[in-house]
Amino acid sequence: MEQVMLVLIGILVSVATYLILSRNMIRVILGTAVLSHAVNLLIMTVGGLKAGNVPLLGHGEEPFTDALPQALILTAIVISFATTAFLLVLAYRTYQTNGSDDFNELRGMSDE
Amino acid sequence: MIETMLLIALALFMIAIALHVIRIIKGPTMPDRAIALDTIGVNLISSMAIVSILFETTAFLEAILILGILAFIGTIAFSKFIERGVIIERKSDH
Amino acid sequence: MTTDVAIVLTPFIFALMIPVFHRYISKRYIGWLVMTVSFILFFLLAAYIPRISNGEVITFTHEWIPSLGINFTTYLDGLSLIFSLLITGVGSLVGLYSIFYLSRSEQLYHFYCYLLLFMGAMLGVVLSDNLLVLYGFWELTSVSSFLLIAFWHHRKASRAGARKSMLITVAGGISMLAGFLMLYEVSGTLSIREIIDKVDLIRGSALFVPALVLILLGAFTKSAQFPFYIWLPDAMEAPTPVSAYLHSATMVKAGIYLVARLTPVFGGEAVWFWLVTGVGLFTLFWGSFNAVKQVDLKALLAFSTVSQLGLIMSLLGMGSVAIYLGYSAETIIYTQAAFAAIFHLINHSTFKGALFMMVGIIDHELGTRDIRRLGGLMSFMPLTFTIALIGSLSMAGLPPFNGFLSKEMFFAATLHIQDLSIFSLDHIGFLIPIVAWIASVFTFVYCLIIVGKTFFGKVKSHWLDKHPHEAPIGMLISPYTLIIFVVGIFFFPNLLGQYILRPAMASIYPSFPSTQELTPTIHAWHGLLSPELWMTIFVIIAGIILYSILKSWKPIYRVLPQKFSLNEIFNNGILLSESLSARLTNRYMTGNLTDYFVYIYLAFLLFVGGYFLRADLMVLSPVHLESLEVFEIILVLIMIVSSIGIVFATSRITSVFLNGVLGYSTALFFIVFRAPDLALTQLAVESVSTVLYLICFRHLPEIKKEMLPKWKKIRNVLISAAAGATVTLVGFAAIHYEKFMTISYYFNDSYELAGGKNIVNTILGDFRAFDTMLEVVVLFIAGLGVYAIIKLKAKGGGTNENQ
Amino acid sequence: MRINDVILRTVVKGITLIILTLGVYLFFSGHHAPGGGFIGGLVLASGIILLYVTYDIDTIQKKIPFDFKKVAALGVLIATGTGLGAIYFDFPFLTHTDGHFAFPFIGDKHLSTVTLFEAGVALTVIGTLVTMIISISEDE
Amino acid sequence: MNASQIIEWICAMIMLLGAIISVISAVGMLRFPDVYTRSHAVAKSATLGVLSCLIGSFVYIWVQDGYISIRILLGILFVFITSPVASHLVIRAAYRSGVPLAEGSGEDELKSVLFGGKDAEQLK
Amino acid sequence: MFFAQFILNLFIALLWLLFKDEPKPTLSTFNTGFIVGIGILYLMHRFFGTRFYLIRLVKILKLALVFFRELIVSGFVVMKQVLTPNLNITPGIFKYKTILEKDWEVTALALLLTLTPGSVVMEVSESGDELYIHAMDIGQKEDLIRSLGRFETVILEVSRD
Amino acid sequence: MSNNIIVLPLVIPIFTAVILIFLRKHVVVQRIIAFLTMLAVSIISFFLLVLVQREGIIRIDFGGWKPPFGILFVADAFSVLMVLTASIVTLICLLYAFSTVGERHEYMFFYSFVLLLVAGVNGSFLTGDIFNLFVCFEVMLMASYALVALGGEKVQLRESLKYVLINVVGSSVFLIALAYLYGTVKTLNMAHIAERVAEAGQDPMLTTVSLVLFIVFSLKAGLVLFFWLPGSYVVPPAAVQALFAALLTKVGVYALIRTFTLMFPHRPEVTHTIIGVFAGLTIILGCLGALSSRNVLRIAAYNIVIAVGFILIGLASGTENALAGSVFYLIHDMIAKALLFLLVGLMVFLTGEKFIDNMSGLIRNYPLFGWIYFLTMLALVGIPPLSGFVGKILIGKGAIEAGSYVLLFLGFASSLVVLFSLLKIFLSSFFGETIITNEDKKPLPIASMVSLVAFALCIVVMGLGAEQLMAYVKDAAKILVNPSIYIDAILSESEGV
Ligand code: NA
Ligand code: NA
Repeated sequence: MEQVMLVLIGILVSVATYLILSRNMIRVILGTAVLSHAVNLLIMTVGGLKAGNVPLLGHGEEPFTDALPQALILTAIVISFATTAFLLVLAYRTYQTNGSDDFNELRGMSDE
Repeated sequence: MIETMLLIALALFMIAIALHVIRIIKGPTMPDRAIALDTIGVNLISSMAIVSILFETTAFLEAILILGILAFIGTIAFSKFIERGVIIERKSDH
Repeated sequence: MTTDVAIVLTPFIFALMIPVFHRYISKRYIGWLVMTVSFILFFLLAAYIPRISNGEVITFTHEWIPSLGINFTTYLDGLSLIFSLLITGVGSLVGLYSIFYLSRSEQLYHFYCYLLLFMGAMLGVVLSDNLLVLYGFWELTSVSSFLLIAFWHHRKASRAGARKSMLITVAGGISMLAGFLMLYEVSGTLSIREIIDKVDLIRGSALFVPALVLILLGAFTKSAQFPFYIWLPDAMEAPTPVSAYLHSATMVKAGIYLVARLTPVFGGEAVWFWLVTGVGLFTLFWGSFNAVKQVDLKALLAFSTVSQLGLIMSLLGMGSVAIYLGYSAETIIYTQAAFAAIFHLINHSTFKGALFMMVGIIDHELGTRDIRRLGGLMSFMPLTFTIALIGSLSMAGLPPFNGFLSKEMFFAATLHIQDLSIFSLDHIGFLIPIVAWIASVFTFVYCLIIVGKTFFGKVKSHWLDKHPHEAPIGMLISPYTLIIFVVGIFFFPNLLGQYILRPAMASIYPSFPSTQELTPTIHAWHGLLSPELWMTIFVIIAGIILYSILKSWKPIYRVLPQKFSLNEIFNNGILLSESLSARLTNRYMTGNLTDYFVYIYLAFLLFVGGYFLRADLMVLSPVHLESLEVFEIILVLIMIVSSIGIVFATSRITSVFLNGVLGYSTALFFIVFRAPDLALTQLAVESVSTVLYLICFRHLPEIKKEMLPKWKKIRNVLISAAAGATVTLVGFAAIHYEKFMTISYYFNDSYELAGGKNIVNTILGDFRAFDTMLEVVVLFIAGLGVYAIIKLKAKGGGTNENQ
Repeated sequence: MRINDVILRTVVKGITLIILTLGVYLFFSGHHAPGGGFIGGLVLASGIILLYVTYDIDTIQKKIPFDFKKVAALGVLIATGTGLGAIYFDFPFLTHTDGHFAFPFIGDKHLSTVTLFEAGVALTVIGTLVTMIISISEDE
Repeated sequence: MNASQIIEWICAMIMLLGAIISVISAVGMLRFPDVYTRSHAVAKSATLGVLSCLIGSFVYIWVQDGYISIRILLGILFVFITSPVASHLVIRAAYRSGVPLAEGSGEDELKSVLFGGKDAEQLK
Repeated sequence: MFFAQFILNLFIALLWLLFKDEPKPTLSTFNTGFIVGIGILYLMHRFFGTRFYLIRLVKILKLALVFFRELIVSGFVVMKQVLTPNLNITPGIFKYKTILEKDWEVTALALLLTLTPGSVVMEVSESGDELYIHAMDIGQKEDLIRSLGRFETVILEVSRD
Repeated sequence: MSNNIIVLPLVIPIFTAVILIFLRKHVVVQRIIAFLTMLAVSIISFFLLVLVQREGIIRIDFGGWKPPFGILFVADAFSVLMVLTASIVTLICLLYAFSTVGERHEYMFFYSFVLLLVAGVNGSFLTGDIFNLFVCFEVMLMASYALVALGGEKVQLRESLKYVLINVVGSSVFLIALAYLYGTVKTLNMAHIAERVAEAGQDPMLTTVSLVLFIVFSLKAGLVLFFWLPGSYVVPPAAVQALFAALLTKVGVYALIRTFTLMFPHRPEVTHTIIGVFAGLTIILGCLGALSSRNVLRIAAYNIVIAVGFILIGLASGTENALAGSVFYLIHDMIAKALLFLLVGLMVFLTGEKFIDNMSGLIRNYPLFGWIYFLTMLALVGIPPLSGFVGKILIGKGAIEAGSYVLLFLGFASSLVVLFSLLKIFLSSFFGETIITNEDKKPLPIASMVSLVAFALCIVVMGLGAEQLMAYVKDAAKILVNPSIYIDAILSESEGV
């Protein structure tokens, strides 16, 4: 299972990377979103999968699956959401003021 | 036996989702995609229900309800976006 | 606090007081104040002469950074005393001179403040025992010199000259610092005295030669040795008192001081000998050779200073062989080179100071220093002419002036040294007196130029702005004082030798037993057969001949094209460094985000991927494959298809939908992996994100087809594939890493420990509540930030801040 | 023809009640079951956002007249404040305490400062999300 | 096989049926000619699929654990109410955004009301 | 009036709880009180001039059942269409004027209709009394209109006072 | 007694930042509160420093959960020195902001963002938990995103977007590193990680993980991966630039030093070599950048890069002296770079120009301003007795001890480029004919001058009083070369885990 997940994560990372290397704002932002999916799954996977029951006392017996990565991912999800929200707004404000959504055109003068 | 049936059901739901993904990719129109995504959400609800039974836990039942709510909100947002380009209006036009 | 500390600090205290109190002091008094301060200091120092000449050494330590061994230790011995006297003595004369030289309309308090800063710094250099403190004062002399050169900073040339001197001298200083640190590393101390005690330890070290070379770089830049001298002629942009003081009498001698001071450490080594002597000799030649072609009197004097500094430097180099040879009756003659160095150093300060002041007078009274415009001034300015004559003749090495004595000793030293068979001297040693002689000829020539082209010949009054007349008496006091020394030292050299020079010899040769032996009696007359006398005579003959046919051989200066001159190389080097670095920097700092991402990924691949492959960590054996279900495989495929779909999506909504599918699928995986809280959060966040995307899309355009050149596409694909592969493969290795047990078992007692049955929630709310608190803060900042960047629009745009 | 949203609005009026109730439920159940302050807050925020989507900003702001920035700020204050409370009693920052309290009508309740902490989290989430969505939507 | 096992069996069957229905409706999504007809496919079949699945699991859990899951009941209610609304909204949006009816469609009484007889494309 | 009666019922249950005056009030006592309240209200409801509120509950249940039946039927109809090798349908849009007035009534009708085989409500007119309906097969328009009438009756049964 | 004082440098700014939201309309009150907050934090940090000096490493286990299970803040000399410096720098920058940043910004939660930034920075310094470090980074970054974009100018938004995107990707890489780290050593407490890594002898797998962290922190520190820096550091208001210059990259540097002294010190032949190469490259590229520009802001920005490379020479060399030098220089650079940015910011503010060729003779109009610039330049070049000196010689000595002569050369040569680039500004813009007549002369805002003078005093006092500081710096370096001190202070009471 872990290996399959890792392959999936690898593909997601590749896709994210390809998007991040795009010129278009939205594609880059989507790239970061895909990357954060990949990262969350990676934390989950490397922490060990299906190693036990749902980490809820009273819902099953030990062993429980490792709860710590879950807590970490939760935090990561929230942070990545916050960043994405900010990023989106920043992106459109940039587009509004600069008139372009193409990073190739958003270079700026070399010595501004 | 029951487990096998449930696993088959799950796989079928996944296939359904996969077909909807194809619809999302193919389009051709935005509403097509919106419907497909909405339906994926609905299918996920079913999948979660089945997983709950497979794992013999009620821990995931909240997710079912939440997904129902959120898929609905998402669909409203999409349709408003498609229809008006604006999801939340400043003033009511009534 | 002892007097010597007070001596170092006083100039600084006054320097700091001037900017604070200048408003309350009339401009005319500031100059007097400075003069008085330095004069008092001179006397305080002079009062030490008896004690020092008795072989006493006066030290005082004030702890600064004792934990690093950096302490403010003053060390007053013979060598420092000479320099201190020069600094304060010439300082007071220059102070006096500038009172009359500088117009009241100038920013005088700046000038005197810098001057005092310099004086303090210079005293610090020569009185510090601690290498790093010495370094500090050393740099401070560069800084104050910079400020003084740039005194008229509205002139472009002043700024350029200041910059050049600062860059070169600070560069040397930094290199010297590195050398000091190496010495520190080897000897474990920063105290010069202690270092000298540990010479044997130091000589055995691998860092010996590097330290030596680095420190010499510092000395050479400061003392304007070839090829670093180029800053000195440009430093002549400074007001003439500054040139007289810093750039001939004192600051440029700091390098000499350092070489003399560290001779006990480095002397006696071939590298040291050849570097110091060789560079010194070549500088001597090069400076005198170039001085001849100058048309600006100050520039001429600058080159002459370069040349004379080379002379002193080479003498110190020659003197260092005595350390190699060890103390004996035969080797004593080599120490005389060092003796001559110190002697000439003093002499040079006197005549060169006087000459600079003379040029200052001409400049001040006539408004020009260009010898092509000058001539025939003898009759208008007889007093000034006297200064010029005596100073020049002394510099040329003629009796009855002090320059003659030291020049003779120099020739003697060059002749002695070529007899040695150490340091390959038996092969090329004969060149030393030859170079010395040739250089002296040119020296003679330019001395004639100074006098001849300025004071003889016809007056070119059409060139002059002002009618030539004699200088005010105030401006003449200082040069005449110096001239008195020029003459006085010739007649009473041994007074100087016994009281001033002898203690200095003890500093240079601390290991040699009797200082008395090291101090020769100075004779003006060595007998008719002495070869140095004949060298001098031939210098005079050759010099006069060359001067008279000057026009016929001057074209040789044009043989070397201007653009190959060191100056041009320096200037072009700076321009080139700017343009080249701009080209290089702009090449990779493209401003294009994609490029920046490429760099990040390449770094990641290179170091993480590269190391991973090199360390051979690849593990491919399967783990828990039996737990894989069909639906999971389909789900994986769904995710792969949707993610790749994003890449090929032509509309942004499709991309967002597919990203939504990824989010939903991830949530399902979280359920499969027994993480209900995660699934809930993922679902909620995914939906809200999607809404956010859509809301923002109102303000954004539809994505366009990505038009990339093929090579970029290939590059991106390669980087992406490699990044994915790296993450996957490192992950493979990580899941096989089973050395440690997780700390999570602790949280399984969440109910007993924290009263919660939902372990994940208990971690978030209690065990790691701090993370949660901050995560909430992050979210809050994001919300506030979103609000702020929407509401705060650039000026001119419509703002809506009332919400 | 103008859009008539009667179907949507009628349905949303009803289900928003369910959503908000679910949000509160998830908030409180988090300690022993999936849920908690963050998720509860998200669901509550979703409910409010649903109202905004269905109606419009002016209408909803009249009916729910909060400055959501301040709601978020209040949330952060509560979340950090619980930690500071521990400092006051010289316990390590963020030490939680709990106890059973008897309330009239509701009866014996197990209360914990964790709940207070989570309430802060929830308020922040609600305030932030709504602030974000409204301010973006208001932007012309 | 006791009664509860039989009921569990039936539940599983129902869930499987729901899955099959969902797959069929997904096929409908691919087969139907335009967004309007596709929306029929999901508004009914998919909803039916998920409802059967939810009801199956509700009963299953009830029988097995004696646990009446209000959350599943609410979920059922939710899907029941929201999925037609969603269909309504999406196809309204589709129509208003100018997605044409499939080829071979019959009468259209809305077109004249909305676009005054003009083509949606012309209107934009 | 639905809610007024319901709250009255709750009040009776509470009263019952107070009458019993147990050391610890329990849910079962409350429930008993509630059932007692139902009886009393049934007796009294004509005094309020309205229907007994539980009748409406029964009607709502009926409406729900109609919904559900429609859903199942339409689901299978659509599936049949999906699985039919050749699609032979003529989609179209028609207008239906409803007699229903209240928002929730119209909404319920629209939802029902949407769950009916082959029809989806596309628009509600501004006045709120006309529905534009997309039919999978416009040929079955008359059937649909008939169903719509039936639905209106069921809805009115719930809403009638 | 629980050591709650350690958390105050993070909590107090957050708390007041939030309170300021409610005082939005009262700009003056906001200023006062923000200033008092940072004053309080500075005093507390100083007290903490004394405490740490007296009692050694102290820590606070949040919620009372013992390490390695809970999150904790660890105060050792290094972290507290950083916190103290950051707080003082912020305090002084706030003063500058009062008179220059403008009510539009202040009204848009400017002070809240600044306080939150400091909170994140202080948290990053203090935390003893690697995941919490990530979270603190995010607090800091998020606040920096807001600050860098606040203002809405065209260029500003453009550069902010790039800045945010790069950091978002950086954060993802950080999480990847954390995933691997947890996947291998199965713990998050930094001391515990250190213990386990040592136990495993830092095998190649763990070294790989450390390299992922290295990339992340290099990106934050601007170690070779600095290309995001010049663009984004020059767009916000000067006070913010100064804060960024002082704090942001330094947090990355701090993290690098902690990572490779505490957690992954056992494979210097790999990690420290790479760090050395990176440090050298950074210096070279930074120097090229500083030489290339005639824009005061860019020159200043590239000077940050140079300093980062220079500081990391200390880490690459790894001796106690070298690390002490890094710590000392880090403190110096935080202060001096903040000052430098305030100075160049003030130049732009007064003249409306960014290019040195368009400014001239400022020293005649604003003598004190000009001389403070000059002093700052000298401090940055490392001329004694100013603040840059001691750090420089310690790093130099360390490099010699470690035999890193190339780095020694690059580091010392870079001082010359620093001098050259800053002198260029001084000569072209401060010296020369003045182009501002007395009528056109904008008055210098008093508060900004106060902050400049305060910083200048810091530079001088830090140089002259280096011995006082050295006591703490030596403590810091001692722990950096002997990570067991740190590990023991965290884990000694917890039974074997
Ligand atoms: Na229907
Ligand atoms: Na200029």
